[in-house]
Amino acid sequence: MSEHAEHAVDHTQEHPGYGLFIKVWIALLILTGCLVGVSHLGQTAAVWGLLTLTPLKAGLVFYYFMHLKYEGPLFKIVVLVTLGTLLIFFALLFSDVAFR
Amino acid sequence: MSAAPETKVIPSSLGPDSEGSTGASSVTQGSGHRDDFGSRLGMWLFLVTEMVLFGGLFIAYSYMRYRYPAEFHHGGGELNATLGIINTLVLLTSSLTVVLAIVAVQRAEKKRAMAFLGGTLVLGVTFLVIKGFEWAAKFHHGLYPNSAHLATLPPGEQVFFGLYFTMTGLHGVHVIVGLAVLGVMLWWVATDRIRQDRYIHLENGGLYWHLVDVIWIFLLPLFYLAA
Amino acid sequence: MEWMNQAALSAQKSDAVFFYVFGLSVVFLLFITALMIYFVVRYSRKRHPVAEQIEGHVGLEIVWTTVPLLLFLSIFYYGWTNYEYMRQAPRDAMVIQVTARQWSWSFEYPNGKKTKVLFAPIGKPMKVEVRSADVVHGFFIPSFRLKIDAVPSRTNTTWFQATKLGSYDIQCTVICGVDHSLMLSKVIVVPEDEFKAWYFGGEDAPEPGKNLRAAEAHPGLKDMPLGLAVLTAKGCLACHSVDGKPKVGPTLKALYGREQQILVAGAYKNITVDDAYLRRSITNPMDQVVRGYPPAMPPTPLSGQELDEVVRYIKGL
Amino acid sequence: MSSTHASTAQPSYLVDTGARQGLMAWLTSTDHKRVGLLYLYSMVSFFFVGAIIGLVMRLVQLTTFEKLITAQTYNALFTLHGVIMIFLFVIPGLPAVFGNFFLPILIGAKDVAFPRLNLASWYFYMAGAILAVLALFTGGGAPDTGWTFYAPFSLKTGTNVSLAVFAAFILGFSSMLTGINFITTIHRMRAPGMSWFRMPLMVWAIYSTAWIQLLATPIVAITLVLVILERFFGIGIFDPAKGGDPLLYQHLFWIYSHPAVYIMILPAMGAISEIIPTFAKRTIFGYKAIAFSSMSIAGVGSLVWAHHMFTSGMSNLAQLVFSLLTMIVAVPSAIKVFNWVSTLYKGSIDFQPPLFFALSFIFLFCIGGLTGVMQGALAINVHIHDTYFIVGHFHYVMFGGTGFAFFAALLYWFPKMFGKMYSKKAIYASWYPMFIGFNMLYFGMLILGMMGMPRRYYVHLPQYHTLHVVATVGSWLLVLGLLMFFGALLYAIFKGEKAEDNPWGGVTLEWTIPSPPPLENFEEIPIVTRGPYHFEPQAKS
Ligand code: HEA
Ligand code: HEA
Ligand code: HEC
Ligand code: CUA
Ligand SMILES: [Cu+2]
Repeated sequence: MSEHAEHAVDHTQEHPGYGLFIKVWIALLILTGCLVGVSHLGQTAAVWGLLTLTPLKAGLVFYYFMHLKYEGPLFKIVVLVTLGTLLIFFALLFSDVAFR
Repeated sequence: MSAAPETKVIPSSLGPDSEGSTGASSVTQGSGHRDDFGSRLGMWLFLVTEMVLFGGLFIAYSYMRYRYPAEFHHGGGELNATLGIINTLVLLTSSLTVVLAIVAVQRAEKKRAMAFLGGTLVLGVTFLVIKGFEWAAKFHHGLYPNSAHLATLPPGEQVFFGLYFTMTGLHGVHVIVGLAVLGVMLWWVATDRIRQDRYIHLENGGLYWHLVDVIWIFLLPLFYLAA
Repeated sequence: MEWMNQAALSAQKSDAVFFYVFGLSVVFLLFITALMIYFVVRYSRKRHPVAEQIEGHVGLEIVWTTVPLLLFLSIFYYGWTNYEYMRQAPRDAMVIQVTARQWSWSFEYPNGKKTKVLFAPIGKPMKVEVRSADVVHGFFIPSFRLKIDAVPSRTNTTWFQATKLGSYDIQCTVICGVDHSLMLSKVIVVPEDEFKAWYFGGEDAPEPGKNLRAAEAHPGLKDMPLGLAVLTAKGCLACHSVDGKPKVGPTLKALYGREQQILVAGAYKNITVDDAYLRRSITNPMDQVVRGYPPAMPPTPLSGQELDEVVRYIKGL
Repeated sequence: MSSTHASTAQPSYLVDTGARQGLMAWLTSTDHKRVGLLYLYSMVSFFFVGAIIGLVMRLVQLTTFEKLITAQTYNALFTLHGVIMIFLFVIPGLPAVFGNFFLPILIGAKDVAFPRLNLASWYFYMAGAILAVLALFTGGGAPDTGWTFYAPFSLKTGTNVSLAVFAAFILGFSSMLTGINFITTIHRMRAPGMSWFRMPLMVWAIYSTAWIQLLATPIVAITLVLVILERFFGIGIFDPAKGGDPLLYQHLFWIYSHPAVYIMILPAMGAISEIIPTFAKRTIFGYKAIAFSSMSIAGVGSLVWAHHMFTSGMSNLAQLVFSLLTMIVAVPSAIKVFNWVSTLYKGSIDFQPPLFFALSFIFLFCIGGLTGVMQGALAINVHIHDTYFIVGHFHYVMFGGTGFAFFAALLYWFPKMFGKMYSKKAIYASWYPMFIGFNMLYFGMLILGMMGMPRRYYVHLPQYHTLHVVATVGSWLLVLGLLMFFGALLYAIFKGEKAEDNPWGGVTLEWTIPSPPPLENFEEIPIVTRGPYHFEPQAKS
């Protein structure tokens, strides 16, 4: 019956203001800068940068810009299930590619 | 003998409700209220399909990259990283303006909301223009699928450029769709179809635009930086 | 029955698993069906007017989750162990290169001998390396219970050890175009000495399994006109008919003297088929492609004498 | 009987009430029941087209049509047969018809969450269908690759693969939109008191199906887009000549197309879970087990795709992993079968046509499932892969499974949908030829496959001929049965007796409203206070 909690969540209550989003935007720009910087350090660094900073950036966009922070658990689960599925597809595919 | 589940009767104020345009009569049962949550849920589920759509391409990318690391490295070197980075900034900023437009609508600041949305449109078009120049340069150098020049490159590099054009191209298509959607939103804000107490469409349009942004966040390192 | 013919080790391994699963399946199917029928009869409305409301039973749920699970895992395990060895050929196996193309098979032995049917000595491990020259094909020997796809740009390997003399079908199992179902060949299992005699013999050592093949692979090869025998042996008939039927390539019937358009260096040209044209078509098929046909004919090396025979035969059709 | 609605004021949904009349009223209606019927009519029509092609293929195997149907035509026929049956019949299948019609009613709602999107999905479906048919006559002619469109053959063939693939893309779109709609509906529109574990099992089945549609369909969409790009622009991702990999195509294709088989079967299982309690007059055995098994089929079913590629030259590890996972996905199906059978135990069984077909479903699905398990065992798969054994397997699960469940569901809900009752005698009579013919046809194929008869063969070697004849004769019996079946239903639509509101004594919500239902389904939104299959203990016999 968690659904009725969903009904109750009133989305229009506390709205974050301009400032927060601008801060997030600045963080995104900085992270982009880091990513570019790291990619000059060589191939391995670039790949590590890709693997860590990019999801972080995407996470920020999801969490703040896409308001995931302010949604109930359902949407978070939806996103996690999707990413999890993709991750499993990826892993299983590599059980072939990487071991041929 | 067969008994129906015990049903009590509650008065229902529901009629077919043509409010809103994504959901039509999507109404939370018994509340008589339009169901913004439901609309957002629908949108998020749609975004799921978009994520998986691009996810498929990312999987293809990693598969091929695993097979051809050197060729991908070399192919990446041919791309113009500066343009890629500029485009990232452009798109990030456009994402910001969308979300600010929502804040503005929530505060009933119509003019500002329109300005932010207009800014997004401009930035989106800028992105496309830069992308256009980038592609044009590639074509100019004979780097396009099936080109004679490409055929002389090692197989892995042909795949790299195949993926590059497919993924940035498909992303570009999404940018164009997103611009169209946000254009409509701008129109609706102007005509007060989107206003302080009803902005679910703007939110959904924004969600779409952010997702397009997120995809680009991944494309940048995959093609321009870490390849 | 012919099809239960286990002509290789792999067949025994595969069938063992099959009978295991088959047995289980029959038991479960009969059990479930019998139970359904029994319940329907026993608890029919007439015999059992008042239903009992049973919500479930945790113990039973656990039983019928774990028992099938364990059985399925045993099937997996048996299937895996009996399969795994098929991928690892023994070291001393002879390696045969199999090339699939639309729509024929060719086999090449370590010493360079090439054949259109696969000769295999009995009791010896043979490793097959399967490649494709165009699209995906499937290399399938039912009597060996053996199958491996021929994928362009890849080399897939498997191996077999034949246990019975005889000649067995090779079929293509992946849809590869119009003549997918004609992409057939044979594997001919012969005694080892017979195989060796052919293998170590020179250019013109007689192919092994002669008596088998005359009967099975190409009935009456000996009685054919020489030209036709060459066409048969070289696999031309996979694409060309001698009776006017359209196949992948143009029919050879009434070909000589026919007027037709050919594509030479990108332009169409009208020609009349004559001796010289025939010879060029056969030796360098890509130089001139008949209008309306794909440029699909592989160049096949024919000795001078063979070529003469073929051309003479075609003229007479 | 609780037919409290005799004096309902609302007209049935079959009556045109709006400004538009006749056909236009149907083509523009966003009412979920009408959309469901639009799907029903279009799907059954495509089923017939596909089925007739199947029949022709059987005749080809008798070598009667050698002159008329060339090898090229035959290749086009099975491709078309596969595409029609898969994308136009079993994938939209039960959700599009019965899901649309009954999902809102089962959860006590007046419509789906996005009614216009729902109608739009049907238009996407029809657009895809029309494109698929156009692909036959335009470009280089009908595609000849099989419904799997394996690269690089699909890239090289001169036939009109591009359009056919595009059609499949559009159909995928339709399927995704339906999925979005259903998930939102189930989350948001349940009647008060209808908690998750009070939902009928059909709803659970549709819910899990919808998740597969969302998470798997986009993969095939992008794969098909890549095929089109490959054909037009030569991007080279699947083309070995350019460094691409045909196996990548196969992976991407099956990442979707294996889960798709569960898109086909899950709603069918849902319908069976509705039918059996109604006729056993007792609550379902193991409600939660069945609900969870639906979800776990959806979950694990997404992880087994490469069992279609055991002979393709994958890594050893992948073969091991996928064979193992394939075995695990069979477990929830087994759970369902055992729970269904147990639901009959100590029931008070009212033997009626829907139950008859439901039990036939269980039998045929078990054969299909058990042959599936055989294919999942590696040592067996290397023999039977791409033979008629596979063809037998999937006809058992898709036709014997989904098809028979579709028939059972149609029989079950027909009186509700049309307000008419069919002749039960005629339906019983049609069962015999259908069932016998079915098994001759497809069991014959299983044996053929064990003998080594490869699929997609225009001509076969002589040793396979006898069984091909048996199968073909079986197909005639099957046709006879199907004609009788649909004949009886068609007759009932026009001339049938009026049906009661609750002819079977069912207890889910659809049986509390009139037959056919009024436009708004419920006069008042019901409040649900108990589980879905609550039968009062019966007072007298
Ligand atoms: C409705 C569609 C549907 C369904 C439900 C299934 C269900 C299953 N399928 Fe099937 N399958 C197809 C449609 C379907 N399949 C299609 C269309 C193809 C071919 C595609 C093509 O190439 O064109 C195919 C091909 C296919 C292959 C590939 C064959 C090959 O090409 O080599 C495999 C291999 O593992 C497989 C396995 C399975 C398994 C294990 C199940 C399981 O889910 C079955 C589970 C059910 C049961 C097991 C029965 C009930 C259980 C019991 C009674 C318990 C007791 C039993 C024991 C303890 C043994 N299927
Ligand atoms: C749900 C899916 C489904 C269904 C129901 C069927 C039904 C049938 N299929 Fe199926 N088939 C597939 C899905 C399906 N098929 C798929 C996916 C493939 C793989 C394609 C590929 O390889 O790419 C395949 C392949 C396939 C092959 C293998 C081809 C080959 O590999 O060479 C064959 C061979 O005989 C065949 C035959 C049949 C037959 C005889 C029927 C019969 O059951 C049909 C009998 C029914 C009728 C004939 C209907 C009767 C009604 C009428 C005649 C109209 C009357 C009208 C009114 C009363 C209004 N099919
Ligand atoms: C893979 C199929 C294939 C095989 C095997 C094959 N051919 Fe062909 N052949 C073709 C095709 C396709 C054409 C038409 C296109 C062309 O001319 O290249 C053709 C054309 C010809 C022609 C010219 C016919 C005309 O109408 O002008 C001759 C002669 C010929 N082949 C002889 C042979 C002989 C002899 C062999 C065996 C040594 C052989 N072919 C093997 C496919 C094949
Ligand atoms: Cu080669 Cu089929
Ligand atoms: Cu599968």
